[in-house]
Amino acid sequence: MSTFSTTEAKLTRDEMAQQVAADIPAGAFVNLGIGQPTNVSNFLTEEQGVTLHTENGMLGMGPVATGEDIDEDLINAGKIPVTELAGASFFHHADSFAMMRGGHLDVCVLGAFQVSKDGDLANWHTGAEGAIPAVGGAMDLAIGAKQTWVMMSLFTKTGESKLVEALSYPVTGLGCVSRIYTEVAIFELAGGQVTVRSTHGISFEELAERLPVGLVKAA
Amino acid sequence: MSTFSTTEAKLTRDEMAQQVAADIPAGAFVNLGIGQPTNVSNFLTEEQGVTLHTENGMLGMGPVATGEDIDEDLINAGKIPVTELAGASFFHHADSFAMMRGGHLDVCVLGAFQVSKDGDLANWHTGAEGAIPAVGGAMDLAIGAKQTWVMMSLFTKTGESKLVEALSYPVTGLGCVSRIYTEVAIFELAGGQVTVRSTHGISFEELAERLPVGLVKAA
Amino acid sequence: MAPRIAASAAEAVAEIRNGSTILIGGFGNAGQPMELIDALMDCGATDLTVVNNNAGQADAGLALLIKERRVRKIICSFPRQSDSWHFDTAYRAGEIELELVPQGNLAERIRAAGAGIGGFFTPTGYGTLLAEGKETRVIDGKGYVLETPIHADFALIKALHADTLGNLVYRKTARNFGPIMATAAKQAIVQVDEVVPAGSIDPEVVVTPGIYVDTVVALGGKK
Amino acid sequence: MAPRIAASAAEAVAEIRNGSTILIGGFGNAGQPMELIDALMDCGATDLTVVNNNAGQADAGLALLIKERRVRKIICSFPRQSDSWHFDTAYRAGEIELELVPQGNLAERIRAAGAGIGGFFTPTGYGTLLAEGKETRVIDGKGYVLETPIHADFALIKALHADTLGNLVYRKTARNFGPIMATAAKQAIVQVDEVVPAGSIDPEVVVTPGIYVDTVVALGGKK
Repeated sequence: MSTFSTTEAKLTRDEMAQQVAADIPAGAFVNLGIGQPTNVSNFLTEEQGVTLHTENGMLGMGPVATGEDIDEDLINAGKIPVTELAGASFFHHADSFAMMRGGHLDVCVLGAFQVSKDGDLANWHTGAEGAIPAVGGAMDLAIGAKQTWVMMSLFTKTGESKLVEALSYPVTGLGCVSRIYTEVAIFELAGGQVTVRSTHGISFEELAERLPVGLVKAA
Repeated sequence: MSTFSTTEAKLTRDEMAQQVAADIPAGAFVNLGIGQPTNVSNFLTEEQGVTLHTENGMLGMGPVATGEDIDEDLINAGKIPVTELAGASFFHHADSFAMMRGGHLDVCVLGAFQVSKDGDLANWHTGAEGAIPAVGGAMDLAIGAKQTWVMMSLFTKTGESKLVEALSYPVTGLGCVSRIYTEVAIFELAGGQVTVRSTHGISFEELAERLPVGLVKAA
Repeated sequence: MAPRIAASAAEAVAEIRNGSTILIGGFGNAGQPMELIDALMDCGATDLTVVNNNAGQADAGLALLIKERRVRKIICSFPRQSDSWHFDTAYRAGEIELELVPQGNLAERIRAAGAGIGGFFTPTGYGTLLAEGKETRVIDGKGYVLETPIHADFALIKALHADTLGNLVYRKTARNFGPIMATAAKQAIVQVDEVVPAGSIDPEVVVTPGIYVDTVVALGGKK
Repeated sequence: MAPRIAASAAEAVAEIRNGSTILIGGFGNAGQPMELIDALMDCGATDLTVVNNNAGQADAGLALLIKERRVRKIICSFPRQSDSWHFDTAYRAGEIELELVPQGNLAERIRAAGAGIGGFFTPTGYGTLLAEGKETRVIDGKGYVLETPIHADFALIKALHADTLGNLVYRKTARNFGPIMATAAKQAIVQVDEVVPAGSIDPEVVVTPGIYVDTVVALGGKK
């Protein structure tokens, strides 16, 4: 897992999702956040035996529903109609968030605006003047799982690193992120140290130059 | 309810239970404590439509089970086999005590060692040197229901009043008792005032003389 | 007390008064008591505090209540959506108060109200803007925020079936906030597809015991 | 992870070590995981902290563990019963520590552990001996005691059926502490009458989702 590797091309969105899926331990209970993380489910194999949780009250969520399978009472946290797998269970909101908050999920995968080297996460609010705030389950998801992984592009449109020394966006959760998947590199965070597991379309040295945080190359 | 009445004879245990049963409002959700209060269920009428709660996890408890109806998985808080009525429901202990603590039961009927004029209840522990303490659901029952009623004999074996100015036994709950049924009188407690609703085999004046708390005669 | 069986959604909500605090179930369309919300609209009650996961969408239900300025305050987790224009307008005009609560804390605060809990320490939101002004505490090295119960006058929820004693079962993810909201309101008003006889719901599968249910209205199923 | 299906009660409890904290389900005989407790007796683990509603009865199960001084501390609501002689003897000899907790606070503390709550204010016990030394607070005129979660290494519980994914259903009042204890332990070990295929328990009626269950052993039903 922590052997350094590199590829010449950047990861596509599907390749990122595929990489996340491959890293999820067999048999894990997982919550995939809205947006990019949802795509991870398309790359989970049946042999992995991963169980998906959706915080609106279900374990054992199946693929997105189509055609006659669409049922307005069976939706995911993104309000998209989904299906149920054999062995699924339904529960109410307090039980569902107790499951998250109590640390029972193995992995939660989220998008982000910024992540700090200490694993602080910002993904709920830009803090922009006049913006209407909305949080949903973001703060619960951030701190609930045994491991929180982030999928994001590493740089903003103006080229600034989203992996930062300290957040400039409002905090979602402190010290919660342990891994970041980006199109150019995958990072492991632990104890304030940022380890680069792989680079894609960029060398470790170039990456180190562009980022405002100190980097360690995986052995 | 608060018109004063009197009878020449003391109330028997069954008459006390019958009186409590008659006072339970139609349609009420009720928890009957272990011991004397359990006997109240024998005097509830079908027309009253009272639903019994048992704190080990059931609403809609029926009569004690006999013969082939005995099922070791279907017991009341006194660990006695009981039956279930149509429309019953089962739930776990946290949900059951949430139901009590949240104030959803209308009436709880309990035994007592002592009750103070302010409605403080002592019924869980004698406080005797070397006694092994045990509380069970006593403290939850005392403070949980909308109304807590006590059934007890008014005097100890040595003739001391169990209705007191201030408890000498360890507290179960503060200010929780609103009514006391005894073999010689029925009392309503409110705002530190003790109103005698009825006397049985004793006159109001005799009673007032024997009790250490000020009494008001119901109008 | 066995619940009142109302003949219509209008009759079910008739006791709701100006100034009430109302929990409204649903997450997306799943579990939204649309007919009860429409009846609330029609009944005219105003100056409401509403608790819902969202702040209304498009031109229906809660969004219309907000459009008509019948909601003084909303407690929710996710008000800003692509079609939350009525809320957005009211909010920017300063004509609605917003209490933003992380979704899991919202659920737990509602449960706490029903369960007689005076407050609880939750890790969710610690160190964030949403904990500002709130009591915090570090317990065993982990930060927590003290959150308080959300009590309400009424809950409007949707279930699949009620029996005549008010026992409820739900359907799939439409369960969401219903079971906890029923416990936290002085009066829980429930719309169901069908009212069935007492005894026809297995006691093992009752999700909301009838003790929590005050009014039921059967509106027929869509399926 | 789908739970381990153990071949015997002995195998199910084999990982329990000296010094463990163990939640044991049951209220009276209903829901008591007798075979698992017997296996715990046989496995030899000692210096245990046990959480149960009672402190053992007569000459079986938990009472024998106490008799053999394998329990260092018990957290319970009602230790003193007519047939709790082994506990009584150990307690009077100062050979077992007792933490007495009102039954509803016991249940809520176990739930809190499973739900990631750091502590909660409960009205139960306020003003009593059992609140001595605990933080108290008056909220809206009512007194509350701060209670803390009870986390455990293991839970031993009894359910009716498990499916192969660990989803559980219970039977009548044998449900009692099982569902909350399963959430509060690092490892929940469950004895059931029967293990059924995944998909054979309706998702609407699952009481304990499989995520909380680590080990299952099928012991056959008595009925």
